Amino acid sequence: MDHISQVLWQFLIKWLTNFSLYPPEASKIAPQMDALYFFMVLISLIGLTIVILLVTGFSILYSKKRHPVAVQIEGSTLLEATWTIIPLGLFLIMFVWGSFIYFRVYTPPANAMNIYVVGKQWMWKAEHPGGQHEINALHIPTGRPIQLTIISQDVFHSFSIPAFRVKREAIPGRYTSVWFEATKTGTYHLFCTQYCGTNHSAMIGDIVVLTPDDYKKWLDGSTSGASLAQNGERLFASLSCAACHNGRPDSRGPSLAGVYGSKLTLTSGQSILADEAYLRQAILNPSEHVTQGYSPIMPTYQGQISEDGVISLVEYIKNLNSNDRVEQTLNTTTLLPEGEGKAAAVGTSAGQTSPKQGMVKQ
Amino acid sequence: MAKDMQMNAHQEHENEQDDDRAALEEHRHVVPPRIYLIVGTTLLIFTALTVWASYLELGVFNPIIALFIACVKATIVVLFFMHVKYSTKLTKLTVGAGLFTFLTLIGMTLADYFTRAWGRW
Amino acid sequence: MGQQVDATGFAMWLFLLTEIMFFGGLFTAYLIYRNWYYPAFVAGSHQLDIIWGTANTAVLITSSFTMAMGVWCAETRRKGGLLLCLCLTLFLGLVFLGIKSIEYGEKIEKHHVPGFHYSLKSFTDPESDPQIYKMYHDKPLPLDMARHTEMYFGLYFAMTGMHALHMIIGCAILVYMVFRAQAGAYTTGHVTFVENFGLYWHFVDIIWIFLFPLLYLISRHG
Amino acid sequence: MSTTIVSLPDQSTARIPKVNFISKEHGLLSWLLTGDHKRIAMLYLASITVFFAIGGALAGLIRLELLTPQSDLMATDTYNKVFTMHGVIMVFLFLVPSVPATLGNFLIPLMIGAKDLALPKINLLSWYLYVAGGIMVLYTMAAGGVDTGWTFTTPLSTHYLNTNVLSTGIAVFIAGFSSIFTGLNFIVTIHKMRAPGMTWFRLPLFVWSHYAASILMVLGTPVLAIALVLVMLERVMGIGVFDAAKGGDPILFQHLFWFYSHPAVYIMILPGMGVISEVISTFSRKRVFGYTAVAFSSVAIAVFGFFVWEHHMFIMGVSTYSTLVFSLLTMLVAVPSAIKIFNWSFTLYKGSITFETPMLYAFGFIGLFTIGGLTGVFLGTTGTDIHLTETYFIVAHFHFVMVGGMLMAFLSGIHFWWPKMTGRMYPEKISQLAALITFIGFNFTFFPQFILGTLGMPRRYAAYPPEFQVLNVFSTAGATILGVGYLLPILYLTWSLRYGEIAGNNPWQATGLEWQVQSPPLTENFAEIPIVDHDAYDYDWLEKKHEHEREVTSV
Repeated sequence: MDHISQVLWQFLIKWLTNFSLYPPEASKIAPQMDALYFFMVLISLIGLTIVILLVTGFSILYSKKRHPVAVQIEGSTLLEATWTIIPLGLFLIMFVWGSFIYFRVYTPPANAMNIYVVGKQWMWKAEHPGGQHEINALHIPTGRPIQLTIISQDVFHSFSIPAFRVKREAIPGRYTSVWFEATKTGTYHLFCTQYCGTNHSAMIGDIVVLTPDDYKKWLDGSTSGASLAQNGERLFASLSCAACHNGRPDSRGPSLAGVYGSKLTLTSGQSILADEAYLRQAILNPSEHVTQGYSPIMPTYQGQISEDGVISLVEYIKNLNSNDRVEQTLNTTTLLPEGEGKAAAVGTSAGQTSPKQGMVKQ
Repeated sequence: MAKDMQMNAHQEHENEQDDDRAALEEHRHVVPPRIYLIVGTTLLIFTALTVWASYLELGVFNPIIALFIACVKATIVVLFFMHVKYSTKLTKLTVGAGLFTFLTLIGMTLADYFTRAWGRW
Repeated sequence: MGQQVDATGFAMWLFLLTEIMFFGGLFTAYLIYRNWYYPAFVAGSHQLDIIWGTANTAVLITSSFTMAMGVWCAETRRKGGLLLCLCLTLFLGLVFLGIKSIEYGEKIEKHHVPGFHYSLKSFTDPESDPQIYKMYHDKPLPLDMARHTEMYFGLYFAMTGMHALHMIIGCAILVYMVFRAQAGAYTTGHVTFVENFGLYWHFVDIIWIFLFPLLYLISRHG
Repeated sequence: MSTTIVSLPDQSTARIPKVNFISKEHGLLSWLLTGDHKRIAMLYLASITVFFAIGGALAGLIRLELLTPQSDLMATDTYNKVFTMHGVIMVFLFLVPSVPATLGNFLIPLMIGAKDLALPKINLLSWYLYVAGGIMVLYTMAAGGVDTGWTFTTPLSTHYLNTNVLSTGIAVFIAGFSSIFTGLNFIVTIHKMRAPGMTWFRLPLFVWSHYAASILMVLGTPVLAIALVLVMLERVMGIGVFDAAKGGDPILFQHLFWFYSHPAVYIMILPGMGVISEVISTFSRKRVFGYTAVAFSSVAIAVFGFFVWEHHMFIMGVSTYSTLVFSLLTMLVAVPSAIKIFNWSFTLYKGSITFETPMLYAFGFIGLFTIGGLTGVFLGTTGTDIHLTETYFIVAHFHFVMVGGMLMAFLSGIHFWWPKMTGRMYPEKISQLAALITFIGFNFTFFPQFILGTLGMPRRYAAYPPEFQVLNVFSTAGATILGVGYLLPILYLTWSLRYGEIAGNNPWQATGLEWQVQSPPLTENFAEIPIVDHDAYDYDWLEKKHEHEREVTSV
């Protein structure tokens, strides 16, 4: 008896100290989403109360004891129209309100800081533009929109931060993105919410929200040398990309300076925005993404660059504003002995190791 | 509707007597072989036509023509070989429902694929 | 109303609806990937033999015709005619399957079966395949696009394989029907079974009517 | 005035009719080769009870594991297998066939005045297919299980697992065809076999809702079949359709899978709604309020049900613009359910209500389904879906609809038609207690999960952060109560087979044609095909019929 009561006591303490109805609101979007959420809870409660009142009320008023003979009623068009139109109206309000929030969550602002996230069985790897890498953790500053560009190396995962009310699936072979602006410092849960195999429930981590100053300190403290763009530059050179993409008038490939964010016309006549997803596709499946005026001669790098390598290249191309340094690397690679630059581009085995070496060096 | 009911009642009795049932089946519309022959020949001609059309350089119209001819052929088969032209409204409705759901599956799935790039140019 | 469609006929139509939806999934996949990887689909399609394909279409349409005639024979109680029609239908069905297996054999020889030592040679280097090069003068596909021909053949085998499976089931039922018809089962006024089988057979024909242009006739002009 | 409408024959003289569908033939073979829809329904009832017990036991294991934050009762991969098998068994072997294959099979011919379903052999075939599918599932379990989740998400299921995905796929494929044949049979029967005078708008609403569900079975299930075939081909050959590495799109699988699996939830719930319509009308002695609206809302759910599947994929990287369309359509499909709820509530208005067990379950259904339905709107709204999807919120939502809704309806129906099926009454008091226990246990189990989900606890987690433990303990405690609630009916219903009171033809004084024949019915249902001259739920007609019978006997 004594034992049981102790257990119960602990249980109660736990209950009282930990109880909450919703997670902390730590991002700009969270209060907006909660507003909609509580609006819907309110409507649901009203609806539920009406149904319960109707059912219990009628049950009491018209129980057989009180009301021995039923009165047959066919129905009432007016009443039925009421409970068709009112719910429909409310649902439509929720639809419009919800769609606004949905579009906001999945449309990152232009000035957002981009962090790359790679999901794989069973860990999250975050890559900051400065080259800082984190496993199962993400450090971010408050007061600044942050865009996550997410991809999976194997199966579907889902990057979920309940405290920010955001979530996005990590899809194999494609970038997806989500953005948020943290408002409160602290450590929050990071979950993988899409079932991804044996250790799905271990694919969790911490979102650490720091003040901008602390964030800067953290960045400095965990820098590992080369930034993503620098890494990308190295990869760009070792894969001999500059042999064609050098901005010279006679070059075989289009100049990549300033290409990010511009609108391209492809040979198929389709016009497309050169965003991260496009750049990734153009590296891995170049023949489907040939800019008008060029011929489909670029080899595919599928299976030769790791996702991290692609991310570095994308980040490099994003930040490429002029071709001056490309020219430089071009000159240096031509100075290099023949084999080294090519090796990465041709043989699969050689190609797979080379970008990784590039990563290790940083 | 009432007629339908009577028929059903009628049919129940049929179960008991085989010959009656056979007699009932006699009432069905028998499509004369002449029509089958015309339909079969038309289908073969259309096959030749679609092969010939595929060798022409028509750009975007190549698949459109190929699919159009296929639809015409399929419609002919459904109407005549499968007797839908001579069938009840119920059968026609069934065919229509199948087609509708089929198009829903394809159309609404493709709606996702074709609008993925929207808002990104 | 005029006609009385009996319960089994209606049931057969409902079953055909499920078949439409079954193939619907495959058609959806086909349309998406054809749209994405058009050059690969063109190159893959050029690998199919149009003579065999056209011949098979003709064979299947003729078998549909003989089947329709079979239904007519049953309706008009012509036992000999019914037997002849069923045997012809069965024969044409087997011819179709025979031709299909020849085509499959070619694909196996050329290593165009996805997942089993799939070879890209015909697409990255079309001149290595002189027979087909002669006809279409295909430009070599870049490696990344050439890889997607595997998707084309994946769909080719899934779609024609499902269709062939339906043909095999149909042929098996035809064999059964030939024996029953010989015993005079369908020519005493009980034509429902023949009619319903006819519906099935024509449906399989319709599927092929769509598969043929979708798989064989993508941009045949050189 | 009494508080019950139960009218049983004098127990000292009453006998179960000597000739009925159970006593007609004896021996196992007479059951295994039967074409009688009622016997097939009984076969189905026995087999789905077995699978429900297995699925329930697995659910118990899941709740036990989640009692503590660590994965201590079982390893994570075992846990994954357990919840996968729970899902596969409960969805494909219990929920989909539950009401249609047992009650629907038993009652549709009786309700429309037919001697059997249109295609009795196909009906038997569909039971054998069900059993074959079930055996494949059991084989899968014996061979070591499968851990894809019941959703078979690619590329996890195609490339990253080496458990028994193939045998599970085949099992679901086969069980799917069982469901197709059941649906097909119902549609043909309802169109072709109605008794003279039984027009569409005289059909009981139970028949309408089964008709709507059957349309979904026939048109939706084959798409699941082809999706599974492609998964199997992907595993065996690597055709690349769902493989991103080969240029395929894994989201395409989601499209094909949910094209079936969303309508599938309507396949599960619509027949349950049919049961509720019958029960509420009978125990309030009133015609269902707005018969046409309820009938058409079933059809509307079936039709709209095909246009909303993408709401399972809002965060999966589908086009933001298509989510708008699918979210809007989801709002539209919520309306017919709301109509039904209000129509049922108003059926009580000015009725003469009694509270037998089926009615208690029906009240439970209305309350829980309302919660389940309203929380569905949270998930159909794109904005809130981002936060709530893939968490315990969604688990709670579909258990409210499937267990709180469907299982309540199933139990309500089983109790309601038990006297008709077996000729004997179930014990009333203990069954009322069981209904109460089930309702309380259910809320204890699943309501905390809404809060867990809002807090962000992801679904399918073997281990979870410790702050979620309290609510999980509540949930597990509730599951224990729920388990008792489900065990009781199995026990007392079995008991009543032998010791229950003789029910007579029409213990509830209900109006359906099935209640006008003996219990258990004859093999051919009706000695003589009835000619229907009244609407469904016409209690005046029943009153007059009784008066007429009294006059005849007194003369």
